[in-house]
Amino acid sequence: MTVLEQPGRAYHPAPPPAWKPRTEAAPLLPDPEPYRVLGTSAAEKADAGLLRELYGALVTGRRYNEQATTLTKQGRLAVYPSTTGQEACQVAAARALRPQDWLFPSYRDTLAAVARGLDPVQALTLLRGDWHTGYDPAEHRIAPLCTPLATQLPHAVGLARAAMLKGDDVVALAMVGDGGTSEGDFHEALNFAAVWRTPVVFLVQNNGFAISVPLAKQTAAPSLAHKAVGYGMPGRLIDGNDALAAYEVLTEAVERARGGGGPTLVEAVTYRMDAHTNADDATRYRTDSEVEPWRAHDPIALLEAELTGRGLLEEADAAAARAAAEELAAGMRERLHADAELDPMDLFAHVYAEPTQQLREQESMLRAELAAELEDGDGEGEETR
Amino acid sequence: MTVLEQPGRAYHPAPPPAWKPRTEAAPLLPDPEPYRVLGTSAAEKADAGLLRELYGALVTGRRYNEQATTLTKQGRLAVYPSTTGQEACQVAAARALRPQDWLFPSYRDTLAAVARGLDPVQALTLLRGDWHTGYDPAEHRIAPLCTPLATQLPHAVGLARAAMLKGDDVVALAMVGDGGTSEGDFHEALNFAAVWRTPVVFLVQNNGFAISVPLAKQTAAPSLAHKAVGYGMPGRLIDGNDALAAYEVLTEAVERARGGGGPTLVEAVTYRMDAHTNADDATRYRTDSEVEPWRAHDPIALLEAELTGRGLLEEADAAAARAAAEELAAGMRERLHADAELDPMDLFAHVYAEPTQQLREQESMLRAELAAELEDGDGEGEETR
Amino acid sequence: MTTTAVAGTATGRKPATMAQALTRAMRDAMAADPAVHVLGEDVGQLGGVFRITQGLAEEFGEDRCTDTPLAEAGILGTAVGMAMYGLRPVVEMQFDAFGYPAFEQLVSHVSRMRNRTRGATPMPLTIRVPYGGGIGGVEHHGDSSEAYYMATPGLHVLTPGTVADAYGLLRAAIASDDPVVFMEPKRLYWSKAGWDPERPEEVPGIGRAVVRRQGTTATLVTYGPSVPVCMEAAEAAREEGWDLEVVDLRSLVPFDEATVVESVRRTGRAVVVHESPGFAGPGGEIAARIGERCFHYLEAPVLRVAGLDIPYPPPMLEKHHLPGVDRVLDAVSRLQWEAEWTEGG
Amino acid sequence: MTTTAVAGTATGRKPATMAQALTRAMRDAMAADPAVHVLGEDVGQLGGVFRITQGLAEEFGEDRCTDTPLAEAGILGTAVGMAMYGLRPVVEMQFDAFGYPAFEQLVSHVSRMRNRTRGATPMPLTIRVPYGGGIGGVEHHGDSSEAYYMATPGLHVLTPGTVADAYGLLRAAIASDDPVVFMEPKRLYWSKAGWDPERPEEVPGIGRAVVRRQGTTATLVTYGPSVPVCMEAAEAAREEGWDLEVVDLRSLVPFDEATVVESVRRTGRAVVVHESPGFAGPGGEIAARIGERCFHYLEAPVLRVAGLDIPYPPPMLEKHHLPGVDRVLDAVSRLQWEAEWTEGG
Ligand SMILES: Cc1ncc(C[n+]2csc(CCOP(=O)(O)OP(=O)(O)O)c2C)c(N)n1
Ligand SMILES: Cc1ncc(C[n+]2csc(CCOP(=O)(O)OP(=O)(O)O)c2C)c(N)n1
Ligand SMILES: [Mg+2]
Ligand SMILES: [Mg+2]
Repeated sequence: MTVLEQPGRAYHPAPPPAWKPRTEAAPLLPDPEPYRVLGTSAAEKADAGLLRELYGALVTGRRYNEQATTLTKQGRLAVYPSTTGQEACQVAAARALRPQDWLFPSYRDTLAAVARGLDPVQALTLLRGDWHTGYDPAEHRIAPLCTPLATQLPHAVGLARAAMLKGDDVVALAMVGDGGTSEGDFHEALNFAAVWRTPVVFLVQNNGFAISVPLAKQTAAPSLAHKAVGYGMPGRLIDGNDALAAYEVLTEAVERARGGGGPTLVEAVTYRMDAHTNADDATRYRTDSEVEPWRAHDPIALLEAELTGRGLLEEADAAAARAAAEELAAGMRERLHADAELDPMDLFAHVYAEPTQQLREQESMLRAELAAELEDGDGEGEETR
Repeated sequence: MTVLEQPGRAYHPAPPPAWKPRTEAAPLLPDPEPYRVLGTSAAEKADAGLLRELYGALVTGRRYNEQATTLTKQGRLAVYPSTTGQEACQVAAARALRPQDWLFPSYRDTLAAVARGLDPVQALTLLRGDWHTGYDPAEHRIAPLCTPLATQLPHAVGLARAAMLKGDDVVALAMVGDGGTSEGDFHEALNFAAVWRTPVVFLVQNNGFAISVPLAKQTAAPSLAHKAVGYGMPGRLIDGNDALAAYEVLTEAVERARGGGGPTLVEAVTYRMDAHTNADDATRYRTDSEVEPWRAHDPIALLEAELTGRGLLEEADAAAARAAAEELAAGMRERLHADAELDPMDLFAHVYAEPTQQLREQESMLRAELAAELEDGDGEGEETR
Repeated sequence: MTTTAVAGTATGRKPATMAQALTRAMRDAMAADPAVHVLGEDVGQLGGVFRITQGLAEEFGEDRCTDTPLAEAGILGTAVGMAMYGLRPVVEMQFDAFGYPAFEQLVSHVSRMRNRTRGATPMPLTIRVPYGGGIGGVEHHGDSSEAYYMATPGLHVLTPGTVADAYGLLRAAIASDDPVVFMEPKRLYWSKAGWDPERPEEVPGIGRAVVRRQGTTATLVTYGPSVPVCMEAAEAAREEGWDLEVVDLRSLVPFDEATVVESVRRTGRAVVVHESPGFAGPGGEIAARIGERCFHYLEAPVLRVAGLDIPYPPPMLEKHHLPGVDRVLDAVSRLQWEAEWTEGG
Repeated sequence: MTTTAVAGTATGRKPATMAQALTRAMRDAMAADPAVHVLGEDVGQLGGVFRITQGLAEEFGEDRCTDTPLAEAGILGTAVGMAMYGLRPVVEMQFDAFGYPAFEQLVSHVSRMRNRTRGATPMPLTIRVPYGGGIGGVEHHGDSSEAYYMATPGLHVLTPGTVADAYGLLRAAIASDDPVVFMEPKRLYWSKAGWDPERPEEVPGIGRAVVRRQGTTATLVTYGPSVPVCMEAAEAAREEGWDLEVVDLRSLVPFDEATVVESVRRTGRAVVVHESPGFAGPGGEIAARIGERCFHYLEAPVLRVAGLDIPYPPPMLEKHHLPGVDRVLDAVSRLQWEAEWTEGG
């Protein structure tokens, strides 16, 4: 029966019954400009020890990038995606976490893992090519470096939720690139995190490029941080070359997460100074004049200027930082110039807890082949013929 | 060389070189409340003919839903997901489009296809179970009803882009549910559309549920329309039971798209009055008291009140609307009670343009089986034994 | 098929259908181990569209049996993270075809995490996939997707053909430290058979096929929804004088080669039967393996009876797609019982 | 392998490597038909990470060769929409493993759209997938994913083993009104062989295998990256007195059964060789089919030489995974050349 058939029924234009906004949008929106601290009066409140610590980590980080790049040229790494220019993000991500927290790095973020304390040789195992992951994730609370873009983000959400359900005070910080934000997994992860209020921090390093594709071909959003509001979580836009801003905002987001405040999306605006990897030729898609302005906005230079401007960095401190960086680099050289020790039988050992019968047969085959090669005296360095 | 080694170098805290917002966020944000027209003074500007037309379509739409539901109970459809209560969205989506535009319906949106002029029997082919799609999409410019949620959205973007590149004046309107917005394909489609500024309108029918899962478990966003800002497109929040509001906003979005203004995301707040499908038992996850307030906010009642309140609907008009609806229903009954005519050989005919040798062999096998069955005289209605 | 309806009631305590056995398996696993968490679309209050998770949210709370947002990659991806933290997630994919959005997480992470970390990060995940046709479902509701999973090293793939196995295999899957894709033949959900719900603990273990019916003249190798079909075919074949053996694989990965090979060497003939399309389907591996390991015992080529090489058809035509008793018997009749044979083109 | 370096230069006009032949094929297709559009990650200015689309954006504009946002389902999904409007999209998946996010679009739409619409909406789509290992790539850069595509009715699956076929098959793929997954063996990208770039029009057509090398005593059935391996093995086998025939399938779907069956019936022995993991891999279908159709001609079981049943290994260990000449020869030696044989347990 329609209303028309009910003479005299009054017409009350009521609002749709269930409507109310689930949360206020305004507080979720990022600042219109990337947040900066260094060079502003706010920086003066920062602890000098912290600043010096960050500085040391940046100097070491830069040296790490240089050394890894050199090792790659020397054929000691299969490939190296450098974070030169992005050291502030890498270091801040690592430092914002407490020991019990988890880091979920992308394939580019070996430096973040190293800044968290991981042995560079372990961090570089994937890129060296001797195994996929060089460390026990649970021991270091660093998930495996993740190559399929954005796929690590739901892992971070799941782990944080598991910890939350167990009542453990654990925050997961997951890193992804500007390109990675276009993937469906980015969307699904952020949505799950917001709905479940899991203690996760999503850090987008917007370094301007996904290989050759510039940000303008990746998104039309005001900023990547604006995506946050669509999930009902706060978005923060920061200068990713300002180590102090990055450290502050990430620490705050970690705090918020542990306090039950749920996830945060942080976009760090930075720049990939090197090519995508050693295998890439950046001149094919960008000119040096595009890169140039970023040299003046170098994360180390920014922090150094702050420190020296305020008389917080003696030449001795700087020298100590350089020495520590050199020590790390020397260790990398020494250990990565040595050949990796590999056991081909590892190929079968970890596919399942118990190898299948088929795997056992294949294992025997390979064992026999290796034995035969050894007999022929040409075992080492033999290529698949 | 670090800055420290360059004595006298001035410290200029410059903003990150490349930073500028790609677009202003504020104009993209939806209204805080769903947009309504009916019952407000704005409705008075609306064309009476349009209102009567919408009314007729709603009445027919309701009848269509009822008839399809009845036919399902009678075993004439395999399954039917009803849009009772959502007729305003269905009708407005169809009416907002011009003949050359394309509609991309989800599995639930058969009514939108019918409102666009498709024969109900063709629209219901999928749900009847005789074939997957009952019409030629290009002929009607209606994409196949899409079951895997949100996967039709990138199709709409691609089609609209193809048309745009060819210089054709074509807009695609794609429909998706509140649940479907959680899928990665939703995210990827909206992002592609915004980056490419394709002429697409995304219509989210937020009917409160994804099967049994209420919106609160689906998203924590202020509204689903707020997702738009994260892609750099405008978001519109509307009362999906207000046929005029829906028609206006969708028409506007279609206009904007054809004018080169790019995509729009429209969230229509509505309610699924029936169970998810005939196979679902809604009492398992919602009480009648939740449904009740929506009965007063019925799309037909709202429009009818507007029309009668303003003296625009004579009893004769209403009777004509009901008669048209009954005619459609009678046609459905008659034609859907007849058994579908099926050719089992269709199973092989359209897998490829040219069947493979394997398919030809299987075709022969089935042909022989059918011939044998016929010989045995028990061909019809024989179940797989 | 000869089935004995069990004297159980339809309550949780005494399951009688395969659906109920599966529910019971999850319930028992959750009761036994607090690390077991169920998640998926509509698994909570609704109990899943097939009601397999019915009662779990009520009994264990919504944190243990959780309705997720509608996003399969997100579901499986978060389950990966939960497993990294030591939980044992049991994920429900609502239908076979809706597992595809999660394919990347499955192939790139679930199947590789243990290997990637040299054993440090196992993935004790169970992914439940209702599969196959025969229930009148519309497009995307009848796929048999097991070939994809079988071709992915690092996954186990189990599928029950009987009510008892449904319970036992699902318990084994959840107990496994490796990821298991657990394929549930949806048209057997409502089948009842001689399972004693009072003694549900008999778990056959992963990787063991079973001879469902002993026979001497040929072996039918099958699994899941085709098990009842083969049993019925074997009964019918007696009239023709064939004494067929039926091997129910139960576990597609690991593949129990020994049981299959032993049977076929003994009978000398084999037909592989499954519902998934034949071309590049599971039967390819099985037939190839039989061909290799039983070569000198075979009296006839190994034949395959499978779904057609087509996208899953609409409900009104699915009967022509599904391998039924007649097609199985026809294949058996082509196993070159005569001394003279001619080989097709 | 005996290869004749062609007298072509490295310019676009005279391609000499497989990479260049592929570029040329797309270029010629785009020039011939304005409906052909290329899209993918980095395919524009960069020319793709393997430079296969090099020069196309420059020559045809960015609307014809388009850098997409980074989202594979989005890429393939929009390509579906483009095809619905009459275009012929050629999609590049950057690497094999990065095709997985697009799996749902591929299986649920690309492969089914024609069938779904009873032929009204064909999908003239080409999906280029660089696949396989041997180039020292890290995790996720060495997968052989063809088994997934073969098991999906509605898709064609092509893969070239030579430079000439790379050109011809890619032209045929783009010209096809059906979707083609075009698998490019990435370690052959830089291979050069006797292809005359002055006569690039010789297109072998879809669904035709080719006998790459004639022989009499056994047949190697192979494709893609394993073609050169088998050619080399056949040469080496001459020393042992074996005269091996090599069949290059070129087209996995449609499968050219006639050519394979004819060869194996003639030689009486077969080894199937591919790089994808063996279990439930392409070789299962091929060996099963040979077993069925050549049963009475076979002197020995059909053997398979394949990648190990493991996730693709890290670069330093990949040599142990890849089926090389020695493993092929070893399989040939096990083809029961002696009258007496014993069958393994
Ligand atoms: C799912 C997936 N698709 C494609 C690739 C290939 N790929 C590796 S890095 C990269 C660009 C990533 O860009 P961005 O996310 O911005 O991270 P960045 O490299 O700048 O750190 C691409 C396309 C991949 N690794 N994973
Ligand atoms: C990819 C995918 N996952 C799961 C399903 C099963 N399914 C069908 S309808 C539905 C709920 C859809 O909810 P919503 O998007 O809100 O649309 P509505 O049904 O309310 O119209 C689900 C989960 C599906 N069709 N596709
Ligand atoms: Mg980037
Ligand atoms: Mg809904």
